[in-house]
Amino acid sequence: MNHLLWLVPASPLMGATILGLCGTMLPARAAAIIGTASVGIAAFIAILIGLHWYAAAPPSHILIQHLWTWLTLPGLTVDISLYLDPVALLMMLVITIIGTLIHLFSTAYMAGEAGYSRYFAYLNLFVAAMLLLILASDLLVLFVGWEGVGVCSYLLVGFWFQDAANGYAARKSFIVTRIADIAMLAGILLLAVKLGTLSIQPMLARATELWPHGGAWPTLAAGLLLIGGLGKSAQFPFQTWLPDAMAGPTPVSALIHAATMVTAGVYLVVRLHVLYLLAPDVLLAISIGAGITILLAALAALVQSDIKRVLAYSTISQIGYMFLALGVGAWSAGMFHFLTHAVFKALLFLSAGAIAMRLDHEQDIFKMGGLRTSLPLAFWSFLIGAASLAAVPIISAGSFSKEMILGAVWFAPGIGPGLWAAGLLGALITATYSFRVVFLVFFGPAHTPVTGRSGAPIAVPLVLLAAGSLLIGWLETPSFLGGDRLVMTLLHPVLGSPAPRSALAILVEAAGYIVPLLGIAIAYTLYRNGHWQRVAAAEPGALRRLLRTGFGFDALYEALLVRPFMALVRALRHDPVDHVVTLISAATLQLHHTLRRSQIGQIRRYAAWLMAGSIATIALLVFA
Amino acid sequence: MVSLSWHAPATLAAMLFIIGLIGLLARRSLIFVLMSIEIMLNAAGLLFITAGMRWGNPQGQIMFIFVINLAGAELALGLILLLRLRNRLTTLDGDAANRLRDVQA
Amino acid sequence: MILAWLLIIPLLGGLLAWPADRITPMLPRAISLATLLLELGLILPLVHGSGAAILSAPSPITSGRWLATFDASWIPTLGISIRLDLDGLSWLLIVLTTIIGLFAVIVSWREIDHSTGFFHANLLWSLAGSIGVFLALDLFLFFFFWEVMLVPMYFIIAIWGHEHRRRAAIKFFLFTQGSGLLMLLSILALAFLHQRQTGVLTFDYVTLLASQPTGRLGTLIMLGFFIAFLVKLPSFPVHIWLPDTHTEAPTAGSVILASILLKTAGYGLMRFAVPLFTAAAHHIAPIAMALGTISIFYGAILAYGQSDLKKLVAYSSISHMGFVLIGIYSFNALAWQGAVILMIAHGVSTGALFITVGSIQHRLHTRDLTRMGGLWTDLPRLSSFGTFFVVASMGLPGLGNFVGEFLILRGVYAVSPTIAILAAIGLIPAALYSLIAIQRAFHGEANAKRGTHDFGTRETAMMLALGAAVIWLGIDPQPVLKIAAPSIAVLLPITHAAAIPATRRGT
Amino acid sequence: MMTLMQAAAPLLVLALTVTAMLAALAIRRSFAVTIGIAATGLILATISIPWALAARANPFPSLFNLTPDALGFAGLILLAGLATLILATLYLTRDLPLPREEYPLLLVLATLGAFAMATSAGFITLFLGLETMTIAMIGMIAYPRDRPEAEEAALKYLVLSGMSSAIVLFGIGLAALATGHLTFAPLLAAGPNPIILTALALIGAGAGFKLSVVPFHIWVPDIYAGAPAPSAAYVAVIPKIAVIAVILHLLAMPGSTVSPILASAVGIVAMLSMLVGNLLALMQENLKRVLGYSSIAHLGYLLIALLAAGRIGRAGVIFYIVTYAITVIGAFGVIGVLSRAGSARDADQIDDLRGLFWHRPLLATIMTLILLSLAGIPPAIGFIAKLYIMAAGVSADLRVLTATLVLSSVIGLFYYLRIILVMALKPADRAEAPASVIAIPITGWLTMAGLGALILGFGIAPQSLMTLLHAVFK
Repeated sequence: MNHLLWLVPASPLMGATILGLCGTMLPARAAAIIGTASVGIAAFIAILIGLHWYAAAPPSHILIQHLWTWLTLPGLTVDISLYLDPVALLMMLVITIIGTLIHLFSTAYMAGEAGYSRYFAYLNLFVAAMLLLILASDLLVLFVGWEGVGVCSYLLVGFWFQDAANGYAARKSFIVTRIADIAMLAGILLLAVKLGTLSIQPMLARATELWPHGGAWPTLAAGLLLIGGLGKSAQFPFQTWLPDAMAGPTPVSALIHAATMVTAGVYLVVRLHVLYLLAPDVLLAISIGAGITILLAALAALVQSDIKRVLAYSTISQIGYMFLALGVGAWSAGMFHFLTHAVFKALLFLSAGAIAMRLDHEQDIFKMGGLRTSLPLAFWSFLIGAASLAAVPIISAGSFSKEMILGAVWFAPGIGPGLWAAGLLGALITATYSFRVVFLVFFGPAHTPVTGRSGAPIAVPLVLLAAGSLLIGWLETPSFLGGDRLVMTLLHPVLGSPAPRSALAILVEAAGYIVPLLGIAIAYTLYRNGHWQRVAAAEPGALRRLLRTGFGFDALYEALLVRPFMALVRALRHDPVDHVVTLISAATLQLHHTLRRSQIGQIRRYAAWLMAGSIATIALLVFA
Repeated sequence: MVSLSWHAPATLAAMLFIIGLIGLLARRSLIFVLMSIEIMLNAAGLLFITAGMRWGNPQGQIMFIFVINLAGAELALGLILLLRLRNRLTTLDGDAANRLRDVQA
Repeated sequence: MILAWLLIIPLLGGLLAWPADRITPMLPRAISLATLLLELGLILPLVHGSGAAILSAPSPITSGRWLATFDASWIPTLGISIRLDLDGLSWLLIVLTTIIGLFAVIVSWREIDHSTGFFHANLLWSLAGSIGVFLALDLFLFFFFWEVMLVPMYFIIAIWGHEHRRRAAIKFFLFTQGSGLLMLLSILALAFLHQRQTGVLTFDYVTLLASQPTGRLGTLIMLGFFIAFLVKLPSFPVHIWLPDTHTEAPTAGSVILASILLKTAGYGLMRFAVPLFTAAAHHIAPIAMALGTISIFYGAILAYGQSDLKKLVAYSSISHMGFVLIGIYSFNALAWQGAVILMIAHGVSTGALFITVGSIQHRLHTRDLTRMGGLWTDLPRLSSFGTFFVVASMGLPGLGNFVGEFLILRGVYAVSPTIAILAAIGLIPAALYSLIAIQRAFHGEANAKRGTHDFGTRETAMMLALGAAVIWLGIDPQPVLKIAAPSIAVLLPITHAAAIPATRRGT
Repeated sequence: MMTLMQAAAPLLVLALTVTAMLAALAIRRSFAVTIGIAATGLILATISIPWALAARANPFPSLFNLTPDALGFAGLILLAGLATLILATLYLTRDLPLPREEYPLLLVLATLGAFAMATSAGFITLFLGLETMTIAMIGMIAYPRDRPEAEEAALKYLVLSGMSSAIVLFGIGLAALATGHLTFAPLLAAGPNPIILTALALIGAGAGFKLSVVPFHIWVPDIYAGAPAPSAAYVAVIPKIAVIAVILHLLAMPGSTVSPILASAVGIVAMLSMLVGNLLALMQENLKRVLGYSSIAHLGYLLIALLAAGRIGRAGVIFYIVTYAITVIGAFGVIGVLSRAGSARDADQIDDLRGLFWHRPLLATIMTLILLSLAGIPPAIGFIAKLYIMAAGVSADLRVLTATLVLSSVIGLFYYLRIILVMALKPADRAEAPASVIAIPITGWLTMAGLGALILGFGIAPQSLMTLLHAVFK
C-alpha cells in the first residue's frame, strides 16, 4: 500500500488538471464527481496507509518515496520525494478526509454557480499543493507547496471575481502572506548556503552538528522561517488578511482558512522543531506572539457581527494556541490541537455555510435568530462545534487539546504562568464569543425567513464532523479519564514524549475546565438581558470600533506600507528616466533648429561663412 | 638694374585680395560681386607675377595666363547666369536669389 | 556545415517568403512554418549521440570540443572569419529562438493581414540574426549578426506596429544601434590591443580570451560591451526603449523581442562581457549588481503603475532581467544556471503573456486596463491562460521562472546576502503588479457584453504548449541544467582563474 | 615614345573624347551619338588604365603624377562619371524642351578636369584640373534652364567656388612666393614660417570647400537641392574623390609629416563636420538636402581615417571613398530615376517616397540598402566602411574623434530611419506623385539593381573589394 503514497497528492492534481483543461466542456455533475472523487481516492489511500502504519509502522517510522530529482548541481541537490512520518501522516489524514467532506459539501453548496468546474479545479489543486507541502522531504519542495496553496487560496478567495471587493480581499491575503514568504525564502537561502542542503532531515542533522544551541545562525534561520509560518497562519502581526479572506465561498473558508492551510505555519515549526530547539529566543518569541495573538483575535471576535468573521478571528486565536504550545516545546499538544481544531472548525464553517445557504447568503448574526427549530441539523452541528471551540469539558474535543496545551504552558520555565494566564483568559473570551453567536443565531425571534432545503451532501459532512468533534478528543485523554495516548504514541518517534505532569497540574486542569463554562454563562447573561443586541444597534464607541477593525492593524499598514508604495508608484509612473531622454532629444532638436538658421540662402552670407572659415583656419595654423 | 623688392607688390596683392573680399561681402549687386571675384583672382595673379619676379623664373607668368583665362571663363558664365536671373527677377540683387534655403521667410 | 545551414535556411526561407504573397497571403505563413520546423529538425538532434558525450565531459574552451563547428574565411584582411560554434548554452537559446519563432508565426497567422510576405521575411531574418548571435565566435561576426537582427525587427515594428509605431521603432533602433556602436568600438579596441601584444590582428573569440586587458583600458573596453548588453537586456537606466517598443510592436514582434532579443544580451554578458574581461568584470560587479537590483524594483513599481497592459508586461520584463543581471555578476555557477533557466522561462512565459495581450487587443481593440475588466466572463479560456502565465511570471514555485529565480538568489546569496535579500524583496512588488493585472483585466464586473470569441483551437493549442513548457521547466529543469552545465563550467573558471591575480594587479 | 603614349593613354583618350564630342556636335546634333562617344571614351579610358600602368613611365613628370595610386583614383573618377552619365541619359528624356547633347560633353569635360586634378604633380595641373571641373560642373548644375532653382544653385556655386578658387589661388601664390616653385614638394619641405602656414591654410580652405567640410559646408545643401539629380550626384562625388586623391598623394610623398597643429585643425574640422552635418539633416524634408548634410558628416568620418594614417587609415580612406561614391550615386540615382529633367522639380521631397515599399518594392529595397549603407548598418557596404573608419580611429587611439563618430552616427540614424519609415508608410492617395507614375526604363532598373547589388554584395563579402583595392592601391 505504501508505494501508492505518490497517488495521494497526484490524484487531486490529476483531478485539477482534468477539470482545468476540459472543465467547461463537462456537465456540472461530472465536474462534481471528478472533483470529489479525486480527493476521495486520496483520502482512501491515506486511510489505507494509516491503517497499515497502525498495523506495522515502517522502520524508524519513516516512509520515503523518491519520485525524481528536481535539480542537481554542485552545491545544491533537490529531490522531489515524499517523506511520510507520523506528523505528516496525521496531517495527511486530516487534509484528505476533511477535504473529501468539504468537497462533498461543496457539490451542493456551489450548485448552480458559474464556474462550477473551475471551483473544483482550484479546490483539487489546493489539496494537491497542501499534500505536497506536508509530504515534501525537501524544504524547497515544501516551499513549492507553500506557495501553491497560497495561489489557490488567492484564486478561491477571489472566486466570485465579479465583485471587486473579493478581488481586493484575495490580493490582500496573497500579498500579506507573500511578504512573510520572502522572509521564509531568505531563511531557506540561508540554510541552503550555510548547511549545503535543503533536504530536511540531513539539514536538521547538520544544523545540530554545526550550530551551537542558541547561536546566531539557527536563531536567524528559525526566525526567518517563523515569519513565513506566521504569515501563512495569520498570526500577529500578519493576522489582518484572514478576516478579509472570508470573501471566498464558505467551504473554501472551512478547508483552507480554518482546517488546513492556515495551520501550515504550525506544521512548519513542528517539522523543523529540531532547528527551533537550537533557537530558544525564537521559541520565546513564538510563545509571546502567540499570547498576543490569542487575546487580540479573541477580543476582536467578541464584537464581530458577521458570522464568518467571528469564525475567522476564532481561527486566528485558536492557531495562536497551537503556537503557544510550540513556543513551550509541547509539539504533540500543538499537533493534537491542530487535529481537533481542524475537525471542529470545519464543522463550524460548514454549519455556517449550511445556514447561509438557507438564508439567502445572509451572514449577519443579528439578522438571523431563532434558527434552532427551523434548521435543527445546522443548530446541532454548530452547537457541537461551538462547544468544542469554547472547550466545554469532557464532551468536546477542543477541551482535551486545549487542556493539554494549557497544562504544558503552565510548566514552561520563566514566563509559563503568565502565558498560562493569557491562555486562560483567551479561553474565557472564546467561550463567550462562541456562545454569543450560538444564542444570537439560534435562539430568540427569527429575522430572516428560511428557504430551500438541504440534501445529503450537506448533511453527511456535518454529521460526520459533528461526530468527530465529539469523539476525537478521546484519542488523547487526561489521566483521570483513562489516559489514552493514541496521538502521543503516534507522534512519539518524531516529537518525543512530553514532560510528565506533576501534582499541581490538577489545579491547573480544573481552572481550564471551569473557565469555559464561566464564559458560556457570561454569554448567556449578556444575551438574556439584551446587551449584545443593544450594542449592535447603538453607535459603536471608540474601543468597539478599534476591536471591530481588529485593533486597527489595517489602517496602520495602510499608512506605513500601502500609501508610501502608492506614492512611489505615482511618482514614477511615467518613467522619469524617459523624461531625461526626451530632454536630450529636445535639446538635439533645438540644436538642429539653431544650426539651421545659418542656412539662410543668401550668397553674401555664405561668402561670409567661407571667409570666416578661412580666417579661422589661418588663425589656427599661424598663431596657435 | 635695380631689383625691386618683392614685398611691395606682395602687399599690394594682399590689399587687392582683401578689397575684393570686402566688395564681395558688401555689395548686393551681382555685377559687383562678379567684379570683386575678378579682383581677388587678379590679386592672386599679381602674387604669381611677384613670385616669378622674386625667384626669377617664368612659372609665375605662366600661371598668371591661366588665371586670366579662368577669370574670363568664369565671368562669361557668371554673366549668362546673371542675365537669366535678371530676366526672372528683374533685379541684380544677389540676396533676392534665395529660393534655396532652410530658414522659412 | 550544419551550423551554416542553420543560418542559411531562415535566410533563404525569408527570401522565398517575401515574394510568395503575390500568389496567396497564406503561402508566406506556410513557408515560415516549414522553415522553422526544418530548422528545429536540424538543431534538436545535435545534443544526442556524439553531442551527449561532448556535453557530459566539460573541457577547456581551447580544446575545440563543440557540438558542431564551422569555420570559413570572411575578411582575412582584417583577421575576420566566419567562425560558428555550438555549445550547450547556444543550443538551448537557439532552440528557444526557433520554438518562439514558430509561435510568432502562428500568432501572426490572423493578426498580420497585409504584406504577409515581407512580414514573414523580416521575421525569419530577425530569427536568423539571433541564431547567428548565438553561434558566432568571431567577435566581429557576432557584432554583424547583432546588428542584422535589428533591421528586420525595425521593419516589423515600423510597418505592422500600432498607432505610435514610428516613434517606437526609431527609439528602439537608436538605442540598440547606438549602444551597439560602442560595442563595436570595444571589439576593435580589443582586437588592436591584441595585435599590439602579439602582432596578429584577429577577432577570434577563443584567441582573444587570452588577451584579458586590465587596468583602466580594460575597464574602458569592457564598458562598451557592458553598456550594449545593458541596453539590450534592458537594465535601468537604459531600459526606456523597451516599454515603448513593446507597446507599439505587433504581437509577433513583442514576442520575438521579449523572448529572443532580450536573451541575446544575457547571452552576450555570459559569453563575452564577463569572460573576455574578467578583471574588469569583477571590478564592475558591484555596479552591475546595484543596477540589477534597481531594475528589479524599478521595473516592478512601474509595472504596477501602468494602465496599458502591454507596457505592464514590458516593465515586468525589466524587473525579471534584473535578476539575470545580478545572477551573472555574482560569478557563481548556480546563479548562472539560474540565469539560463530564467532566460528560457521568461522567454516562454512572457512570450505567452504578449500573445495573450495581443489576443485581447485583437478582440477588444484596446490594451487599456481601464477599459478591460471582467474578461473572464466573456473569454474564460483566454483569461485562465492569462492568469496562468501571469502567475508563472510572478515566480510561482513549481513553474519555470521560480527555478531560475531561486537558483539566482541561491547563487547570489553565497556572494552577497544583502543583494540576494533585496532581490528577494523585489518579488513582493512582482506579486503586486501581477495580481493587479489579473484583477484589472480578467476579474471584476464585465461592464459591457462584448460579443467576442474566445480562444480557438489554434490559440488554445499554442497556449497549452507554452504552458506545458513552463510547467516542464518548473518541475524537471534538470535536462536544461545539464545541457547548460558544460558551457558554464567552461566560461566561469576562466573568470575565476584570471580574476584573482588580475584584481590584485588592478588595484 | 610608344611607352610614353601608353603611359598617358587614359588622359589622351579622355581629351580625345572631348574633342570628338565637339566635332560630332558640330556635324550633327544627336543625343545618342554624343552619349555613345562619351560612354565609349570613359570606358576606353578606364580600360586603358591597367595598360598605362604597365608602361611604368611618366611622360610629364612635372605635370602629372601617373603612379598606380593616382591612376587608381582616376579610374574611380571615370567609373563614377560613367555611372552618372547613365543616370543622366535616363534623366534627360526625349521630351525635354532643351538640347540634351551638351550635358554629356560637360560631364566628360568635368571628368577630364577631375582626372587631371587627381593625377596632378604640381599646382599648375591641380589648378587647371580644378577649374576645368568646376566650370563644367556649373554648366551641369544650371542645365535645366527652366528651373529657377537650378539657375540659382549654379549662380551660388559660381560665386562661392569662384571665391574659393581665388582663395586657393592666393594660397598657391603665397606658396610660390615663399618657395619659388609650383610643385608640392618644396611646400611640404619648407619650415613653418607664417607665409607658408598662411598658404597652407588658404589651400586647405579651398580643399575644405570642395570636400564640403565644416566650416566650408554652407553651400552644399543649396547646390545639391537646386541641381538636377545627376549633376548633384556628380558634384557630390567626383570633386571629393579628386581632392582626396591629391591629399593622399601629398601624404604619401617622402618627407611629408603632418604637424600636430595641422592634425588638430583637421581633427576639429572632422568633429564639427560630423556633428553639424548630422544635426542639420535631422528634420529635413528635402532628400537632396539630407544627402548634402549627410555628405558633410561622411567627409567628417573620412577625415578620421585620414588623420589616423598608417596602413589601416590609408586603406580606410580608400575603402570609404569608394563606398561613398557607390552609395551617394545610388541615392541620387533613386531620385534621378523617379524624376525627369522636363518636370518642374525633381522627386526630391522625402514625402515623394511615401509608400514606395508598396508600389515599387525593388526600388524601395535598393533605397533602403543605400540608406542603411549611409547609416553604416549591416549588411550594407557602409557598415564595413564605417568599421574601417572606427578601426583606424581606434588603432590610432583617436578617442575623442571616435567617440564623436559614435555619437553623431546615432544622430544620423534618426534621419536615415525616418526616410525608410516614410517609404514604408501606406501610400497616399496621390496619383500624381512622381514616384508612382514615372516609368523606369530597363537601363534604369539595371543601373539601380547593379548599385544595390554592389552595396549588398560588398557588404556581405567585403573581402573581394578589399583585395581589388589592395591590388590597385598597393
